[in-house]
Amino acid sequence: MPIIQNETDKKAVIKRYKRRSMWAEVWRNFKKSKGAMTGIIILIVVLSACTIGEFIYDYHEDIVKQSFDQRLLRPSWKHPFGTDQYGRDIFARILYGGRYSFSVGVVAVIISFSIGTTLGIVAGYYGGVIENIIMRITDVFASIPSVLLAIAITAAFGQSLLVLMFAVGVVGVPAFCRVARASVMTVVGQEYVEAAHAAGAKNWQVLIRHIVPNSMAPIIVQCTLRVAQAIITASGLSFLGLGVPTPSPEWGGMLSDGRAYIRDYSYMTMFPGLAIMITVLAINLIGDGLRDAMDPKLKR
Amino acid sequence: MSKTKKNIVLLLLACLLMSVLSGCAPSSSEQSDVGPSEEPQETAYQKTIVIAPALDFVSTETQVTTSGTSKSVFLMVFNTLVEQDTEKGGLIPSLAESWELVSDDTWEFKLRRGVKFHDGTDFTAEDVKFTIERGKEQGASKAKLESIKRVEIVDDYTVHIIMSKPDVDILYKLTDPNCVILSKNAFETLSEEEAYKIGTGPYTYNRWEQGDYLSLLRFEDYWEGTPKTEEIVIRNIPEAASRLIALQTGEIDICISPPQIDLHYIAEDPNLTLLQIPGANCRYIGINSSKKPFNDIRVRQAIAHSINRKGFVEAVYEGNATVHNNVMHPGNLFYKEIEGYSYDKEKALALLAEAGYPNGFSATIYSSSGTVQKAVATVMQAQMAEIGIDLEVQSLETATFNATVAPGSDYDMCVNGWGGYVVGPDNALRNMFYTGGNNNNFGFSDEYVDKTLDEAVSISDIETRKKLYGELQEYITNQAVFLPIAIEMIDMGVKSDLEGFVPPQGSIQKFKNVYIPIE
Amino acid sequence: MNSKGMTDLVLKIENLVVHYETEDGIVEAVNGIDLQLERKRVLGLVGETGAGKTTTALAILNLVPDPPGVIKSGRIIVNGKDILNQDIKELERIRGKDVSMIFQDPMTSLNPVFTVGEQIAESIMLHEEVSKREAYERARELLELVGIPQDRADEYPHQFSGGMKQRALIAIALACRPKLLIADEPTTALDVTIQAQVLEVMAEIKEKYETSMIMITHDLGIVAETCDMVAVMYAGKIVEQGTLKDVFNNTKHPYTEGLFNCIPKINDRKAELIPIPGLMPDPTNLSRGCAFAPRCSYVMKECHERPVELKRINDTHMVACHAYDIQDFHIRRRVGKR
Amino acid sequence: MIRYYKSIMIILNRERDLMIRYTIRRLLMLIPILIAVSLVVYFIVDLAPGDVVDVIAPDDASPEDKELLREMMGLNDPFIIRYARYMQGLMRGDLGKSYVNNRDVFEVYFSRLPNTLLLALAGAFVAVLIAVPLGVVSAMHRGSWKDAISMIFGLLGLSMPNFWLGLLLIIFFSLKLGLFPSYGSEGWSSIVLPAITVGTAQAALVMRTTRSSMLEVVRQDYLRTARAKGVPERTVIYKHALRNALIPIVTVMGTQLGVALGGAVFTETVFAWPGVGRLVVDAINSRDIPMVTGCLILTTMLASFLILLVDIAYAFIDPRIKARYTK
Repeated sequence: MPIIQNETDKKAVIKRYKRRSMWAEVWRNFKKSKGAMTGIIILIVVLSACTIGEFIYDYHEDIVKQSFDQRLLRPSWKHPFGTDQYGRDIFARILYGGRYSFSVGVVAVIISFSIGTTLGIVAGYYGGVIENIIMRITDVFASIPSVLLAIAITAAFGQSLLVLMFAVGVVGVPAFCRVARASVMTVVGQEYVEAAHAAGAKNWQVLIRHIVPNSMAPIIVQCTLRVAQAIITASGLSFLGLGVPTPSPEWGGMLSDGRAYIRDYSYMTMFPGLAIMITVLAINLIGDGLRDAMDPKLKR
Repeated sequence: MSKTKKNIVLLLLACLLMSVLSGCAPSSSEQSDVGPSEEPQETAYQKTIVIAPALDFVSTETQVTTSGTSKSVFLMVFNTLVEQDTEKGGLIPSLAESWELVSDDTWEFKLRRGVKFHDGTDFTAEDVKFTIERGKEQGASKAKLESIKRVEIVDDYTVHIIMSKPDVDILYKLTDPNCVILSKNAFETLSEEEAYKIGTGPYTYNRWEQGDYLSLLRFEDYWEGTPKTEEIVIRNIPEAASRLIALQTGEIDICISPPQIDLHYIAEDPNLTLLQIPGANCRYIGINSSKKPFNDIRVRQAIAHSINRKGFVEAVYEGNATVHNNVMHPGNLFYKEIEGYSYDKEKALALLAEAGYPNGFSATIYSSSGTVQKAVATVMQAQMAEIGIDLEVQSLETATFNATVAPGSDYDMCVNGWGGYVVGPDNALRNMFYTGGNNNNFGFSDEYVDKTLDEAVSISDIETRKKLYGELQEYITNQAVFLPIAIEMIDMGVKSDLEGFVPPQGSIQKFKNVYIPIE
Repeated sequence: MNSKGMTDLVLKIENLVVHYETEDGIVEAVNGIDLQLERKRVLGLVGETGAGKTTTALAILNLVPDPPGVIKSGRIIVNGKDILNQDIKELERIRGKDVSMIFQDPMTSLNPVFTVGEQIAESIMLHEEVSKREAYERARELLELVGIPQDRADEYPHQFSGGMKQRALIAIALACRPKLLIADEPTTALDVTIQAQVLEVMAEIKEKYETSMIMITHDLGIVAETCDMVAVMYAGKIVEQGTLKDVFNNTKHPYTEGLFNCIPKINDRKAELIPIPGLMPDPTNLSRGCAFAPRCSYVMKECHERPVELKRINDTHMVACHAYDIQDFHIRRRVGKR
Repeated sequence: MIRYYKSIMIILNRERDLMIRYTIRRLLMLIPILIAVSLVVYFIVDLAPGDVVDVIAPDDASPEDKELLREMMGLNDPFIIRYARYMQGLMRGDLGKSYVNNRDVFEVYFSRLPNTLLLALAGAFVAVLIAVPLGVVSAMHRGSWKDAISMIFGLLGLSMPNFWLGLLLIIFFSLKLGLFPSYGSEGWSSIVLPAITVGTAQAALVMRTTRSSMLEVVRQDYLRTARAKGVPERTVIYKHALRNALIPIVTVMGTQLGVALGGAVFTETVFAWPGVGRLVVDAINSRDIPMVTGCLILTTMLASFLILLVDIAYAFIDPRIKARYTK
């Protein structure tokens, strides 16, 4: 082993080392991040609270049933978050409503991920005319203000949980497409991809075996952060009355309902908002942790 | 600021003293204008009055728009031929000084002389002819002017309106802001957009920042005398809570529809007065009787029996609405007090079982995305759950909603409102319940109803008509396609010293005489 | 030597210890080194990557990145000034004026958003009371001096080739005629042909400005060409130190021997290259004994147990190896001409 | 000063033509995008059930009346024909008139735009004033309590739905303390709460970008070079480092401003701010296709101009990018 290694050799050694243990390394870094761990704990608490809510509350009895003698009760032991204008327990509704936020967040991101990433990878890998077409279409969708686009889509396809997921998902496609393309383009230039080509691998083999796995890191980070964003956008649409139909206890919708009562019963707007914020915060913390863990440059 | 205020207060105290001494308050408009020789004791008025309605002013097109706020503004910028006296009832002259039925199908209108348009031209019979003939072609005025065949000019200040069919309600229809008199000259010389801004009313358009505010300036040459208030601003504050805050902080003078839950703030504030006027709008649940299972009258009746109207009034309106049982508005001359459907769960369940749905069924109820509409749907959903009917609520924005529940469409139930009663009994019932009626989205078709409606409209004897309409009301209510919930209240918070306010005409506010004396 | 040395010393390092305190453990980068450099002399600091050469150089400027770097102990006197006990203002005055440094990678060491001229002039304006115009004029002259046409001063680094960038960096470093110049592998990133040019420029200017220099490199050829003195570092310690002649012709330390064995010989191409087996020890976990022991072909039992210290061979030559406790120990390398 | 003067002179003299050509090329590229945007928007809004007649027709209008109205407005023609007609107008620079009140789309848009601009700029002001220094401090003191506080601010700002933040501000500052009005666009005080609402999320984003960009730059060798030649630490950070870290920061601010131009729909809703966002939302709800399409074309155009400006700004920040443009 020569003492004075030339630069490429050194890189090759490092690269091999890194590839083998990349995920282990990411997990190791991730575990060390206090923020990410806080995020995970919050998320677990929120998720399990929502799951428990699923078992202890009955949709008809506890979530939508109105009791007029219980209207507008301030937070107390019996109703930790108070009751709303129909006498429904806000705590129960918030626990139950978590499912909407989570499902919209996750499904929307799956939609934007699968469409956006595929297009981005194809564009970044093949280049040329294909890339041009894909990126110009992306430009068009990216240049329409996303909230307005989402509103137009919900107007076009009617109001339901599915449409909400779709609208929020479509709006996120350009971002994924761009991230994926950029990521693929950096990977395409790497030596090992050239090596694979030189070794006679077919395009799709190179794509699946080398390019996709190696360009995933920024996309995964993007996924996490987009889930947070999607939850906010979705609850915003519900806030505007375009989201999950009543009486489903979607957080944004509850917030919107509380607006009319904001003067004397501000707790009605306080708690749903808090629920959104805490959830999004937890996901953002995890996203940040993942990004730091995956970005070798940020390590000291 | 405070110094000028103090001065004004002093000045006003002096004025008040004077008026007390002279023994008459400056309430009649003729006396409020001061003679030239008088001392500077003239009553001062607040220069600008700011009004915040619930919905924004959207259009200047008088014959096209249906927006309530726009129509309220039209009553300030324009005049109609005849005006409704919303305080005492009946009709009062406006641009027409008098009118009479000169033959079976001809109305003669004597027009007011010396009336000027905002552009300085005189108002004449030409303008009336132009307005009505133009209006027969335009979206919103068309329905009101339908029964008019043509307009004949007798002389500059006399017109004959010739009817194509008998219409007992035509005078009321002419009071609608969609029928305000436009300037023929303006439409011939200006662009349509500009021409729509020329009226004969007490105020002129000044500045419109769409979505923000509309400013109106008083018209010095107004035929009833120069208005007391110099400027009226219609400010757009869509959020009810903010609207009320603006009233409390003094930034606006009239707040329409503050949040019902917060009405106590107005009642508690000595500077503010809460006005609650029974409105024209009847909130109801519409059922599509052409669709299974709603084609079975027992199902509809079961639903009708399971509605707890008191619950609605409390949860949706915070008590600020009146429970309603009839398909006709109580403000209508032909309204009959009927029993309607009682809240009776047992009976409802029995009816359902009889109809073959002992375990209920599921259906969808549509509402627009308005707060009240959504709330009504939500409460309805909860109440129907009691008898095993599983309702899904769909809140749609206006366009989608209107298209979804349009006559002939395939919806189950909807939350709707109907304020068409101000224009007379035939209009009210025919639109809703006549086979193929413009608003008959219940899929409702009943020979008896059609026959009786046709009969009633051609009879001129009031008592006979009353009897027929009374029977109709009872019959239609029984059919349970239109389930009335409540008559909505128009809530308004105003400055306590606001004067010149008259009750609205249906949902259309009449603000042209408002003023605030400064004391 | 001692009496005149006191005044003529440009740099004196005593017992310098620098640690990097990372999450993975404490890296003992520099483990108590002593160094001296006289005026106009050139010291070659030799060793593998990670031996602590650059850290030593940064410590001289008190620029060890903190965190994680901590200068645990030691004294560094540059031009009579105690570097480690200066306030920040004074340090900023010393850097660039008394001592300056040329960094390893010219590609990344120039700020891409300022013109080359600006970057040279900035240094002048910081340390000398000159007008902006004068500073720019001087910058142009300096460029000329390092062999770049004056009018390229208005260009940005990306418009320069690698060799030109390194020259520009030299110009920056020399702008205020420092007493001491530290060159950290100044030619590693350059093509061989350019290397020679750059070295030549450095040599010329050093002569002209009477600057002392520390040449950090792993290339013994460069050392032979440019240096008067040599210090060989291994795992944060100096293992052998002396004049060029001492170290090259009278190599004492097995590690130094290993370094020489890795160089192809121009006049004996068939001679086998003998690599040093193994890798540098984990700097977070150094043994008490000699750090080179695991790789040393002369290793004895006590090498692993007893810490080594520099032992004087003659006036100038020192070596840190237990083997020299034994009489008549010789390393195998045939000393003499390369 | 000299430096900027010089950069400007260089562009003006040597590379002026090339920069102009670049700008023109970019503007030309915008045209097909705008056309595509109009098509997409027109199509989506057209897809929505119901049309403008359902909104504007009076309650008592008969189905025949509505049909007539549709015929008059040309709503019964197939999509292609209507869109072609719209494009015809567009080619002449005519964005058409609102279906709802027959007002000129262009005029209405530009009567609302100042409000949107005001809010966008006020928001950006809040963002820059707080975010950039915070990001720099955070990066320079990585791991310290200052960093922790900045990061918490950044995360909260990013995680807080701004409609909720707006409501919270109203609850505390309007209702409880009575300091600022909760609505409207008159007077400086009415912009405070909306600007904070819009600015917070932006500030969070800009702060995080500044931080990570600075962290990236802080490791660069040229900062060591600068320190080694005796440049004071403040100058190292704010001149040498920040200038290099500026590209992502300017990008984020540019895109944020571009987004804000589209109207801060939620903030506008909460504060009844008469901006472009509400205009478009209302127009979507009333199926006012010319208004929606026109507004979005104009918004896209403005946002694209902004992005172009940002790209040109890059050239001034980083000579390497300028070299790429002028190639």
